[in-house]
Amino acid sequence: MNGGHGRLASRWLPTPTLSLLLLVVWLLMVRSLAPGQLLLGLALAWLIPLITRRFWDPLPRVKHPLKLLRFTGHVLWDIVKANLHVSLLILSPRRTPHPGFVEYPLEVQEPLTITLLANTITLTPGTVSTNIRLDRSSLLIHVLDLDDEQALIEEIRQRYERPLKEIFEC
Amino acid sequence: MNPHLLILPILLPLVSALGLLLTGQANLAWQRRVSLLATLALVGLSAWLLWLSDDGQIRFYALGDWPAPFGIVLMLDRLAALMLALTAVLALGCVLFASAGEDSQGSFFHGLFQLQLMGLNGAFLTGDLFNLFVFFEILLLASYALLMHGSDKPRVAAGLHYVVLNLVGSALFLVALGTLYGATGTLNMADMARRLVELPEDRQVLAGAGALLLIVVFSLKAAALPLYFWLPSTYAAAPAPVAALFAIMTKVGLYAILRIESLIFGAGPGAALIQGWLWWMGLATLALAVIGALGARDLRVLAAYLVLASAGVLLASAGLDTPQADAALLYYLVHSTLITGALFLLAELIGIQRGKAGTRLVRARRLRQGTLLGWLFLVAAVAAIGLPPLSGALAKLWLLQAVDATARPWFWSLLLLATLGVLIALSRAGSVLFWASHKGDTSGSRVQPLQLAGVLCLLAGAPLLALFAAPMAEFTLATADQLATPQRVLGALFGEPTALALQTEESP
Amino acid sequence: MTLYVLLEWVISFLLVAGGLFAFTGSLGMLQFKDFFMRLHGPTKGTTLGIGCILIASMLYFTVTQGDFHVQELLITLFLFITAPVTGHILAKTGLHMHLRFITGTRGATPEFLDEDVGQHRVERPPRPKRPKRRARARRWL
Amino acid sequence: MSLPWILFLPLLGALPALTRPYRDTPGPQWLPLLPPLLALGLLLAQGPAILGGDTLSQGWAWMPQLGLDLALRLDGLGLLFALLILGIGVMIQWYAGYYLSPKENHGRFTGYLLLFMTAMLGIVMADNLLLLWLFWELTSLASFLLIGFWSQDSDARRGARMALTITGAGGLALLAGVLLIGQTVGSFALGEVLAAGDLLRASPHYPWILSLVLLGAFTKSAQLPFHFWLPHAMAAPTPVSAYLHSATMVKAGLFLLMRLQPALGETPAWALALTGVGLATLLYGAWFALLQRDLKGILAFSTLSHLGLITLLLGLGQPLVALFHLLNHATFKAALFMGVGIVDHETGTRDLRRLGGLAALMPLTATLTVTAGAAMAGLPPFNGFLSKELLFAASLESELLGGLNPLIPLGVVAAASLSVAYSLRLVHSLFFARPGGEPPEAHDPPRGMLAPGLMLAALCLLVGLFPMALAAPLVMAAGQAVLATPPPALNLALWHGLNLPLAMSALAVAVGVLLMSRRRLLEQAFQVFGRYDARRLFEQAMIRLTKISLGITQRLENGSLQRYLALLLITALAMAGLGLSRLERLTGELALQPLDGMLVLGAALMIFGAIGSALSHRWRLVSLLMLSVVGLSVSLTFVRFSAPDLALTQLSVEVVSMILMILALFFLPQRPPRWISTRRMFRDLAVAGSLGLLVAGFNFALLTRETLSIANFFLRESVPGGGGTNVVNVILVDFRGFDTLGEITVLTLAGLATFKLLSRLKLFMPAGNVEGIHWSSHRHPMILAVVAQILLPLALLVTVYIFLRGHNQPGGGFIAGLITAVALILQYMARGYEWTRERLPVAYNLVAVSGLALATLTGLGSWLFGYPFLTTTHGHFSLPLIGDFELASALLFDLGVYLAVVGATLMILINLGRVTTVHRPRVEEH
Amino acid sequence: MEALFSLVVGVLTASGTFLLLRGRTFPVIVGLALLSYAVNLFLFSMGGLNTDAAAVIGDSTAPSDPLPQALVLTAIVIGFAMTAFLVILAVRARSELGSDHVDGKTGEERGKG
Amino acid sequence: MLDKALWISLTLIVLALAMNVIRLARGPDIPDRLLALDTMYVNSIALIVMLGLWLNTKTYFEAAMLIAMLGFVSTMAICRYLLRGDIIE
Ligand code: NA
Ligand code: NA
Repeated sequence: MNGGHGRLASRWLPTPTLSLLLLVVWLLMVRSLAPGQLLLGLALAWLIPLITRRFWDPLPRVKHPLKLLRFTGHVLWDIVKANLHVSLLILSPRRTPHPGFVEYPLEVQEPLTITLLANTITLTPGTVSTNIRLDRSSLLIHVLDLDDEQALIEEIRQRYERPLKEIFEC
Repeated sequence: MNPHLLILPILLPLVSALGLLLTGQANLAWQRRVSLLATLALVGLSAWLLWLSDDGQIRFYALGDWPAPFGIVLMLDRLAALMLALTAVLALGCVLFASAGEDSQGSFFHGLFQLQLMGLNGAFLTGDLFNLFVFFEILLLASYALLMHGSDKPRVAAGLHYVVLNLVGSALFLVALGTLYGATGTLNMADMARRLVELPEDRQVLAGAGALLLIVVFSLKAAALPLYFWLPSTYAAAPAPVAALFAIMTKVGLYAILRIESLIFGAGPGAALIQGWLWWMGLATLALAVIGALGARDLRVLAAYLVLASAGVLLASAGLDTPQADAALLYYLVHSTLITGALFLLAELIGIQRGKAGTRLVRARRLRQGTLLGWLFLVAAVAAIGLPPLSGALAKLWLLQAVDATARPWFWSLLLLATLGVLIALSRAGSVLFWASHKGDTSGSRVQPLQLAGVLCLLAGAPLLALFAAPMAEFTLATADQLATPQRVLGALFGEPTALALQTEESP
Repeated sequence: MTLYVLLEWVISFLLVAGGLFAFTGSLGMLQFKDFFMRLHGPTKGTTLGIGCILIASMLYFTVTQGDFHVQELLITLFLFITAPVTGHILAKTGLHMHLRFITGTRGATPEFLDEDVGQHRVERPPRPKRPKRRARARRWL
Repeated sequence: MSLPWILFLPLLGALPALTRPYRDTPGPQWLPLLPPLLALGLLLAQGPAILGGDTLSQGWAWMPQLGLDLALRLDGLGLLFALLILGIGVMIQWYAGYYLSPKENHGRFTGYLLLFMTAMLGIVMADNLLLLWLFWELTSLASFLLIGFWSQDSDARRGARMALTITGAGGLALLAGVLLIGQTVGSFALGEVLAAGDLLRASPHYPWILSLVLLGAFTKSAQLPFHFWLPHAMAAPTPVSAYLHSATMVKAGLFLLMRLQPALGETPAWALALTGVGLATLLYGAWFALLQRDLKGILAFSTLSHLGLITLLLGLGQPLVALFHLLNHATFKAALFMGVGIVDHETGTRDLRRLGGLAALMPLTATLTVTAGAAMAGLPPFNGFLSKELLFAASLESELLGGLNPLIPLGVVAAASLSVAYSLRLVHSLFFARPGGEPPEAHDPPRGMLAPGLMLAALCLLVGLFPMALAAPLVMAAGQAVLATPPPALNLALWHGLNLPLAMSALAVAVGVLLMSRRRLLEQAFQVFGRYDARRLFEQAMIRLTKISLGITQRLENGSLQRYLALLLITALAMAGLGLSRLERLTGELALQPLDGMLVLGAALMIFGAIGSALSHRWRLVSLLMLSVVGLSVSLTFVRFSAPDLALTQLSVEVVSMILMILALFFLPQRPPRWISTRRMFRDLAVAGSLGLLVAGFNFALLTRETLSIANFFLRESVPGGGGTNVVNVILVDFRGFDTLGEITVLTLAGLATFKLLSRLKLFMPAGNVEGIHWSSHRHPMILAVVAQILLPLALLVTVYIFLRGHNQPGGGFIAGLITAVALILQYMARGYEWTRERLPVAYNLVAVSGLALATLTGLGSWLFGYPFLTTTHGHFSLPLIGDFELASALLFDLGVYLAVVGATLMILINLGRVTTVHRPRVEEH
Repeated sequence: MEALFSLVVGVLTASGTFLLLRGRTFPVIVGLALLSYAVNLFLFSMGGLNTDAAAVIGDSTAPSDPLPQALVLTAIVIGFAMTAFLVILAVRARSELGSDHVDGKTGEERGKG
Repeated sequence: MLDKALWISLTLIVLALAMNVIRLARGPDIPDRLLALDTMYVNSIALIVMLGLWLNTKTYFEAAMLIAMLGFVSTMAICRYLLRGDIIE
């Protein structure tokens, strides 16, 4: 999310994406496009990242915003699917699920990327990420209904980790 | 009169506290200077207010320019002025004493001390029940903090009890307050009184029940019988200047009781119940306090029981509810506050020079300044026992006279027996501390000028109150008269709009 | 007019679906046999359920009050940021605390997974039991 | 006028004494002696007028509200006593100059003595009963100091305390009596009281008044059974004893009896009490005087005896004789003490058995002592003889006891015999007998030390020889004051002719000599009585009193908070229950609202959470989780019942409190505590249940009744007056902004207080969690850190939003402050203290205090415009580009609130969190 | 509804009181928290239990009494300050007295669990 | 129609909350209870939003937002307590 257009820009507008997000959120909250609110929103969108900059680790840059959008869409759809699946599993009393732990070897290494991956895994079909190794080499996943461990790992790799990697160009 | 004068007793300590907390935290000399100056100014201010109040007029200050009963109103009558002045003098003694070194034992002493004063003054000035709650909390939290100043084991142990009990007290306060608001629909005490008489009977009963609960809460602060057990260990554990300031804390409870009794129960049917309660609990407190004093094996504990004994006397007298008794009570209140405060300070000085024995009543090494401390102790003890020619004797004379002995033989017997008990306890303490010493070297640091000044500031009350007994008595009689006629408050607050300091002016 | 009817249908559907998702999420939490399985319901079902209800609310207010109401997105945003993290950390805690999982759980045994989990326990303090004998009679106060 | 001078001049003498407390040469300090001498001169100057029957009086109001005036009078009675007090006082001070060693603090001694003198003078000169009482108590105090003068001596300390306790108690009884007199008469002025004798005697309170006054007088003048303090007061330096026994203290009791005789006397009860007690004391004192081995002991018991005698005379209705004997006793007893003191001083012992044969060694001392001793024995031609003869005569006249009348002369003769015996014994064994051991080496002291004693001894002789010239006028004048009527003529002469009293005297001398020679037998008889020691009994009683007191106190204050809490709650229950029980119907007039599922669920949640957290209290974390359910449900309740601000506040406070409690849990013991007894549980359940019922009752009663509240004003004025549509917020920052100022003061105080508490914390650091599992080695889970980063800017944005809308919509500075605080705490949680500290190097206490300061300054701002503190202003402004907007000064106030909240909250939480980080734990648990 | 509300307040009070009497610092803290919930609800209800009546001018037609709400707000904050102090005091007491019993070691030895 | 949907949804949420309570009471372990509590927080967001729909007001909206934002923090705090004991290191 780091803009990084020269020193000045990075000094005075360290994270344009964040600033944009904040402005949007502000306008969402105040539900108004009045000049006053716009101005205030701009000021906040500029000031808050400046104040909180020191709290941010160096961030990977978003290279492909469009891919990010697509990825988000995918994930949302998966979430709905996952929920239908899990709901059915919960509501049908006959079928007993076969839970299991899967150790997923990580390719991405940036904290933000790993976090996004872990969160995505948690939100999507029958999986909850449970632990990240201290050396970031793998991610332990609890699966509600485990059939094929390798297939699952491959699916996650293709569907989530690769796109994430592309988005941040690791 | 400057209309803002009324709020100054609250703002002055607040602003000085802010100054103290914001600047020069490390510079103790600066802190002391500011704190002393602020307290001196408070003494002057409250003296002025005392003088003002003596014209019998009740003054109000409408905060935020909102009229009563909607906004919060401060109220200055003789009683409030008296309590303010007493607090200021007591505080001056404590600050002087603390500035000799006690204040360096922990952080923020002076700032917290000023906030404590703010809480006390606010509680004395406010005419609004909820605002009273707020100021109670301020003064309580400040007192918790001060109690923990330079904290050690006994302080923490006693502090925990003190804090928990008071927190429960605060919860009960809110229930009582809610009940009173629910029944009367207002928070201003005078307005409450005004509405009460017009309410249907069931609301009156409910309000009365709420007020009874309020009395319990105040009795906790005032240290009435089943609720006082926390006091001795807490006061004995507190740092000397703080313990001395605490001498006024029980009086805040009593003050609140007097206010409620005068304003809310003045008209209602619950008065007899309240007075019965105060009367018997006061007497029982007195009896047990003297028993405690007789059994005390430490001067600080003894002093704490003297605080308790004075609380007992005050509560029982408050139960009498005659102007004479109220006036005598107020005279006694001023006397006992100053003297018990002085005793706590003295105990500290004595303890310092007695080596390991401290203030425990055992044979120990000779005091380094036995003569000086002995004389001071003598004066304090004479006043505390109620021997002539100091204020204690006059206070006792008056209290006894305010009661018809044949109607209430208990009071006379108990008060006289209590005097004897305190006499036995203090003469034993004095003879152990100053006479029964080991031969040999003395140790401990000498009394510092500031400490001496602090003690003298409080102790001077005893001869001065005796010397100027007549004007003082006149003032307290007028105060009691003002308390007995709460209608005047109503008249001044709601009857004549001009009486309201700033109400008539337009809102900005 | 038909738009409104349609929207009403959509809102109603979202509400009911949201309620159902939230319900199944909690039901899963109640039903499943071990902690890690119970975790699945709330992290997904409830989150999505609330999301649906929020969107329903958004639509409803936008329709009835005429102007644009999208604050609910903000809540959804917060939820979608925090819910998985909660799930993750809770699972981590569960692992750390040696919560048992039902027999038949497949895959890598987490005890051997990480330097972080699966350490030996400190000696477990005995749980005090209610004393058998009545304690010595005490005064009432 | 000179009355106040006479009274207060002696006190002035203390000043020069105290400035030069130590001396290098023996002898009196003249400077401190001057003021009392001057007072004596002034007194003598008034003498003729008083002897002529005048009464001088002078007064100032002191505390007129009490009837307490600084009113002085000098009449015959006062003159007699004042002469004794000042005259003997001066001599004793003179004498003491030699008696005390140069190492002793003369200044302090003189100071005490002069204080004592003033107090005594005050008693005899008071023209107001309350004033009299004040001085009365002052003598107790002064005597305490004097008796305890040799404080390193435990006897002196104990004697002093005993004297103070007994006479102090008597003083309190007297006070009660005086107040009763005042209530009966309506005044404390002596003149009015004395004139109201008939009223007093007729009053139903008379028995009380009499008993109380007599109690005061008898304790002071050491009458049986309050006599025991006096012999032990001899632990004091001898000059003190001389003064105490002769002219002051014990005489105060007699003075009081004489003073109040017109008001209270002349009733059978009076006469009987005085006669009975006097006779008993007379005999008792005389008997024990004979058995003493200590020189001063003899004198002390003889004083008892003579005081009994004077009381007896008063009882017999012979005040003139009583006065005369009082005068005589004062002179010879003072002289005797001085003589004995010299012996003690020169030989270093007071034990009779070790002394003897001193007549040759100390001729002048012997002369002095023998003269005074003869007076004490009642031998002619000394003054004691005269008064004893009169006593015999009076005893014969008495008809008080009816058939038992002869008992009085018999008793008197017996006592007289004893007094001859002990006087003889004293003189004989000191000066003429062979000493028990080594013969002591001694010689007469300097002249200066002898002079006062010799003068007094001479006075004994002179009064004996010329009674009518030297004593009669004074006694007559005094008698006039006592009797209130002109006294009968007093005929004083050595030779009365051969009559029964003379025979009785002769008999007494004969028996006395016999007794003295058969003393050994008596002493054996004394052994039979056993070693009865009043002091030991008294001290044991005191110790028992102390122990019992301590026992009671410890039984009550057992240091158990649970008990104190239970008492508080029970008291509240009782009082509020009493109030509520007077309500006729609990249900009020309002119709009840219907229930719905949401309400039932909410109620169920709260009840579940409350009971759950109570039941699981031993598993703290579970209890805390249950508590959170309640907190959440309370917030939902606020939402349900239209209090959005409350809901927001409750939610945010909830989170912060939760974090705080978890922080604290880490420092508390990890294992659940023991079970407690079922019995206790039942008590607690009963208290808790009743209190719950009570509060529920209050709540229901109020909920079903309509409130006529002042709310409409706020709803009406909120927009026009406060400039905001969120009335709750307008109340907080405007209508009742003062409360809010107090509230943030409390919050700031909490921050400062916790900072203080944490400054010296010793830590216990558990090794594992409640389940016994070691802490994870993963300090900062990555995923949490990342999310915390993301949430921070969003939270700050929300903060601004909540803050700005507060005046018009739910929100405000307080909630905004808590959101900021929580967002920052999340950073600390996710990344640790040091990491966050580096990025946020802010002193939170300064933030909190600045917030408070900002709020205060905003309030003060209104002063500039002449409005009261915290008056707000608001207005519409319009700027190009931005358009219309509204600003209220309350916003600034709210900003103060925001800062105070952020600062205080972080100060509390971060400081607690910090302690493990900055100060590594010193104590490891397990 | 009024009865149910009062019942809840009563139960909260009773549970809080019961915890207060438990003699350990942490239950006392929790008990006080429960008690203050009860008290706040009580105080709040003095303005009446109204639905859809937020005291925001323009938002509701018959706004409820805002004063008790303001009072409760202040009470919540003060309660929080007090709780915070008590919590820290409990920590301090534990470190100073060696026990989390409210009476310190002596209380523990007395066997009052 | 909308009313019915709202009613159904509300009932479902109320039931969900009831189930959370059961899990909270039953445990058996602290993470279970914590999960139940966290779910309660989330479900109450729905409750508040639906109350807003029912009353046709957005006055209470911020309460829901606060729960979403802050409920998470207290859950994290407890987890940290269980994992590390010391929540601010
Ligand atoms: Na009501
Ligand atoms: Na820490």
